[in-house]
Amino acid sequence: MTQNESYSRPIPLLAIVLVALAVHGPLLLMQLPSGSFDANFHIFLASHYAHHWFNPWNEKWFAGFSQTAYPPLTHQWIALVSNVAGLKMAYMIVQLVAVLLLPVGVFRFARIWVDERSASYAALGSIFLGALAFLIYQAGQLATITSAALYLNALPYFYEWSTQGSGRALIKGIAVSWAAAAAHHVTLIFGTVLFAGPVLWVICMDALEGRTKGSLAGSVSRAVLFAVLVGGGVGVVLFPYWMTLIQHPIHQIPIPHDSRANFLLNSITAINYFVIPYGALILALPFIVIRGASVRRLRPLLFGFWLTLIFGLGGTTPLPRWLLGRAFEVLTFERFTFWATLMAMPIVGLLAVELLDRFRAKAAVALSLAAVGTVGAALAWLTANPYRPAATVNVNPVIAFLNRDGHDAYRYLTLGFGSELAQVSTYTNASSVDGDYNSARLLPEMTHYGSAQLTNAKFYGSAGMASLRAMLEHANRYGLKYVFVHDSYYEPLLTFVGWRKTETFDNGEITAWSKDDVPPAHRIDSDAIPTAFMGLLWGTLPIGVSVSAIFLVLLLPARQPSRKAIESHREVSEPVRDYVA
Amino acid sequence: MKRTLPIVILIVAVTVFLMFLGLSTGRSAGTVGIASGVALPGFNSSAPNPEQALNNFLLDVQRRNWDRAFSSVERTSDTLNEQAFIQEWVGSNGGLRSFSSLERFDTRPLHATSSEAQMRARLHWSTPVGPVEDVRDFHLAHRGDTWKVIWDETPKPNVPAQIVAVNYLRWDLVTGTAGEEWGAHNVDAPNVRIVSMNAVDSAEGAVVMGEVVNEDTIPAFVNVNATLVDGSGSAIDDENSFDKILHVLLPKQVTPYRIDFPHVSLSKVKNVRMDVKATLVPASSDPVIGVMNQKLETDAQGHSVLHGELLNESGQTVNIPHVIASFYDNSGKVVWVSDGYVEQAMVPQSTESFAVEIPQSVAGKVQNFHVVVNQYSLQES
Amino acid sequence: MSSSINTACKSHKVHGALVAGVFICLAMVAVAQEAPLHVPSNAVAGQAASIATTGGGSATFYLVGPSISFKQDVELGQNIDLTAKELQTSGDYVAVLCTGTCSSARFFVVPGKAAALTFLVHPSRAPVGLNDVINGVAFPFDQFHNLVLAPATVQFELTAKGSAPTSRRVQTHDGIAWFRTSSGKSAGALQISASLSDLVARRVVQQVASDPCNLRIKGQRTAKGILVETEPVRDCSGNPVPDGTIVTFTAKDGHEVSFVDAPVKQDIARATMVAKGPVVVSAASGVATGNELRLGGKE
Amino acid sequence: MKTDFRYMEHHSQVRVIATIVLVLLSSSALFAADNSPQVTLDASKAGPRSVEVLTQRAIVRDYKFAWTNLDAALESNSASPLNGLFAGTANDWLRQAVSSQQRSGIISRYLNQRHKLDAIFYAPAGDVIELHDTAEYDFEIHDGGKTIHNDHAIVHYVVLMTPGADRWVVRQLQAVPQF
Repeated sequence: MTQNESYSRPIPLLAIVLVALAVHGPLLLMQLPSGSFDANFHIFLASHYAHHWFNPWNEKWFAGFSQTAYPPLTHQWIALVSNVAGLKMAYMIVQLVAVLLLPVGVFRFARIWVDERSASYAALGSIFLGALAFLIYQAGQLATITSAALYLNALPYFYEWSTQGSGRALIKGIAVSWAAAAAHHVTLIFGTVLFAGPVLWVICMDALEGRTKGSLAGSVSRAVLFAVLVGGGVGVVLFPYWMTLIQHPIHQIPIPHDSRANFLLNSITAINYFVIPYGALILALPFIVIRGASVRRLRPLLFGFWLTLIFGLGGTTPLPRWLLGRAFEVLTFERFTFWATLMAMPIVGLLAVELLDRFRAKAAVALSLAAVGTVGAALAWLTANPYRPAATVNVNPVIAFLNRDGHDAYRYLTLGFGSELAQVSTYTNASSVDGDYNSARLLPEMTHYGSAQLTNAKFYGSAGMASLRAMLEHANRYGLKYVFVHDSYYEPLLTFVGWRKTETFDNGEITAWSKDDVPPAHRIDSDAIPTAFMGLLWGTLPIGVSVSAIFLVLLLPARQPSRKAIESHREVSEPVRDYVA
Repeated sequence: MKRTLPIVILIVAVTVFLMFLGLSTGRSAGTVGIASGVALPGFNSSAPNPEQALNNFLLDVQRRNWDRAFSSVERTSDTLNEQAFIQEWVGSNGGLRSFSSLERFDTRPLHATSSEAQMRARLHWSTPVGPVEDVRDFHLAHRGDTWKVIWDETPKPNVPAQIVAVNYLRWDLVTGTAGEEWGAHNVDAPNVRIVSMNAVDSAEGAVVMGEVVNEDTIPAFVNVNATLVDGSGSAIDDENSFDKILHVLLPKQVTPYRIDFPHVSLSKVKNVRMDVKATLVPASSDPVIGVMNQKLETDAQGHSVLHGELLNESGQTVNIPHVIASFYDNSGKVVWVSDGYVEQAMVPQSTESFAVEIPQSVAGKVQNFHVVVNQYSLQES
Repeated sequence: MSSSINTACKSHKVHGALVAGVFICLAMVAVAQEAPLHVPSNAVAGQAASIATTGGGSATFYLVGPSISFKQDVELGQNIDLTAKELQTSGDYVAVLCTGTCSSARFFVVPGKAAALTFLVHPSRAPVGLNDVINGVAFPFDQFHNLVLAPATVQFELTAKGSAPTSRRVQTHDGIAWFRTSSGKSAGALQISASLSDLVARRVVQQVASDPCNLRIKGQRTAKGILVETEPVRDCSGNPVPDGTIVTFTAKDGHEVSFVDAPVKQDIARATMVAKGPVVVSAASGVATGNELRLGGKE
Repeated sequence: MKTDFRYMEHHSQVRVIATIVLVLLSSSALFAADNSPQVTLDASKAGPRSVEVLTQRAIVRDYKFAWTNLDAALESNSASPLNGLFAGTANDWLRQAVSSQQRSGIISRYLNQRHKLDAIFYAPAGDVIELHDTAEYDFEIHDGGKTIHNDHAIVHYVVLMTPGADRWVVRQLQAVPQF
């Protein structure tokens, strides 16, 4: 096969998956994400399922909280795999599966808009997205990545069922959508507008152009049926989640997050939440807008991309605050940038094809450098970024202290531990009054103040320190006897309010403080404790739809694609061969 | 193709317009204390008037962009270098200021002419021991098309090297090795006693205050708890002295305590159950901090204030002094306890002034007062 | 011991058991008459014992005690041997023998000979010259931590430097012997011992100076201000107060007041006061207040 | 109307069934309420120190809680109900009792408990109190679901209690033939 032929043929999907494995496999086996913001949080929730599969009430945080406040699928998979590989490696394995699913999803999603060759380049490019590296290795947002990968794989079934009335596509589409929701709720809620909206728009366009089975009304009614079935299913699969949300709506006072800042007024925020996630895509923005505007079929995708991009800019424009209202102060916006880059890939695929057709090897080299440069910059930013998680601290002495001499009869608090709090909580039986998931907090000493974890109190200014003071002041109520400090900033407060330094670990890295007159911790009554029936639902439905989705996709292979995708703008002399994923 | 250009123009125009709107609407709060970047080129505002000049200066201080902040001031003497300038803002010797972050600020003009202006800034600091407010006046001068902050702070005199004899007492606690054997190591807890208790209603809720004395011959670490009980004998609320007490008491030392019960009125309270917990602790009799030249005054805003000076009579640096003052009526009953933190550290033999406020409702009854000084020293902790 | 089973049946009637229940009870009572197991009547903790059984065939034997429970297959008609280790804990044991139906009996294991003395003495630090301030409580235990309840005589001895030792003999009641006494006149260590035959337990009580008495201060102006110090601070019995005792110096200079909480070091407390004009200096420690000192203004 | 009647008939049946269920539930709840230990304390003969009212209330509360959890521990063959309620010798003995029951598969129950406490000795420093407990309960022993022993017993205990972090804990629980 000559050099010209190799550029003009679509890349096999299997090859793309292997490239993803080659790029991210080693980084995950090195457990690079274990230092990320949220990895320990996910491992902590998974460790609870590993020991109490059908009881989502977890006493280790906030003096007791219900894990039904967070969709469980990824954590349940980690819990299952941990029996073989241990919790941390299980996290890496589940993350790797999501990373391998993503290019498949991008390829199949891109096939709705562009030809197979462009779609394959889109899928290959998605492996090197800066936003993906940012979410995996810095943010540790396993659930967002998994849900996006599943959702991208569900939308082509939605398209195929709406346009061709394929029963197989309906069944598989519903199962995969339910699994996506069971992985992450925010992705599904916003995905319905930002992703499914453009697909529905293109379904109507195809129906008007007679490229669908039956009339426009038929296609729209099939689409509505799909939406109803997915919506109803999500209501059942995550029924305990919705009940928790209804019973305990989030009364938390707004907690500042830098993704809501104005990127124009803060250079580091702009780099962290725009330049790094987009990387070389910034150069492709003009092409995306112009080509998206010039090709009628791509306009819905362009509009979806633009709206998601604007949301990803957080507080740079007032549009998100207008549209979301109070939710603007609860959500974080780095995930919108990730979704925007995924939506741009089909058009970027077209760009790659045209560059390769025109400049051959030079284009291949340039595109490769751009891709590697983007993911390389995101990995390099891990060390340069002032927002990066502080250097990981050795928390084993703290875990050992809590697990001996009956210290776990009391509650504890960590200060200056950052995301290591979740690691301490995972490996000790003791309960803490703090926690790393703001939406599950019910203690008034936290919800009445605009600050996140107590362990990071100082980064939330007076509100953070006021929340910490309120908790220390009520230490006796919660049996809060031990405070572990990894930042001397907090020592003056502890000294003045009645704690005493009693032990030093790791030659001063961590100090243990205790208060003498604290009674043993007792269970804090809460009306948020889920019933046994809810626990049963939570332990069966999410993992059930995930397993059934896998079987359905394997057992019901897709028929030959009959639709005529858009050809790249320039005629190609070589005939287009279809490779079925 | 006909619609491409209009769509492209529409998208670009809407995006730019939204970004322009974003610049004019309020900024959402970000995290505090992390060295964050500056506005992108072309988006940092110039200083056409004194208010804007002072805001830009204080924004750089808030973001700890010291080079930009120092380069934007006009110094009155060359003796003031950037290191001294930074030290003025971040404090020295591990004082409270060195732990603090400027969270936000409000500025207002006092008086201005076309060439110079006097501005007053209320600085809101986030500190480990709670929010602290600082009022500071700035003098600005019109230089060409911009305004400059005049920096005329005289740097602190360098304390001459000195040898200070340090022979303080120290108690160390040796825990026995008899393990769990009952009665083997029954070293009793220190013998402390609540010598006075008074409960009053205040604007924020009920307050229980009084004094505790260490009647033993060894140091005691104390915490006072109080439980408000209603007519039916059930507990309404329980709180403790928290940071309104001197925790480590040497023999015969007396400390005031204050326990706040937010949103509780004494009208519902039948009795108060008090409980003082004392523990054996290692302790040191240093630093000895004298409280000099105290007097009751009324400050510029009309508040009653106890003003005085702390004198560090010992050989060790006191990083964060914490003043706790108890006020008595003519019958010797404690009518109020207030406290305050001193922002500057105290090197040996140095003085630092302090002021604590007395609520208006109580100021009239105050006949006498007593002050104790709690402290945090990096050396000890 | 078999009586306890009859009571059990009677109580069932009291609770209105069905007629069928009555028949079962009568059957059990009939079986009990034969009394297949004979429990020991005076088992001692840590000593082996045996239970005699009558009849023939195999059966299952259960023993449930305060800190033990086990079952084993036995042959009726043979003795069931209980080892010393199985009967270490003093208290109430239930032996059960089952051959289809079960019969049971209770027996007690009493504590052995006293082997240890737990001795609680309070307070650790007693001010001198106070009545009934020192007290002690002694508990005799056998080697297996059973409380020895049989009456015994405990001798308490108190020895302080510079005074003759005193002792008293106290009979234990319900396993407890206690005493109470006053503190001496001079500060120092008071050795207290409790002995029961060859067992001895020793404790120490520190007799410490009580509140400072007739505080005297003197002072003069220096370059730094006013240096004021106390004369050696003693209690009313002449004992020097412990180092670290706080003396609060107060200086009134017109409308301004200065305080210093100064610790006593080697019997003397000293402090530096700042005052420009004529000043009145006083001192206080605990409940004692000292003389007042008037010093003229700064030249 | 006929359908209405059938509807009415069906509706009343449902109401009857619901009432019966409620009665059963409430009676079982009542019955359950009986099972927690009844404890009375007479501190009039205590010495040399008299027992303050608050201390008497705390001792009754904590002794009742101790026996409730003692029964729970020996019924579930798990030592965790004992946490924080027993100390010293009593704690060791009960943990040995639970572990030996686990090995032998035996379960013992103390039901319908009534405890009549007499305070005998209260130390001058208030750090130990000796009580005589005349305990009356239905004592059952089960092996593999079969009740091998069930008697209504009256047992005398000598009890030592000492003040813990936030409650009085049982340090010695020793049965004696008589006081």
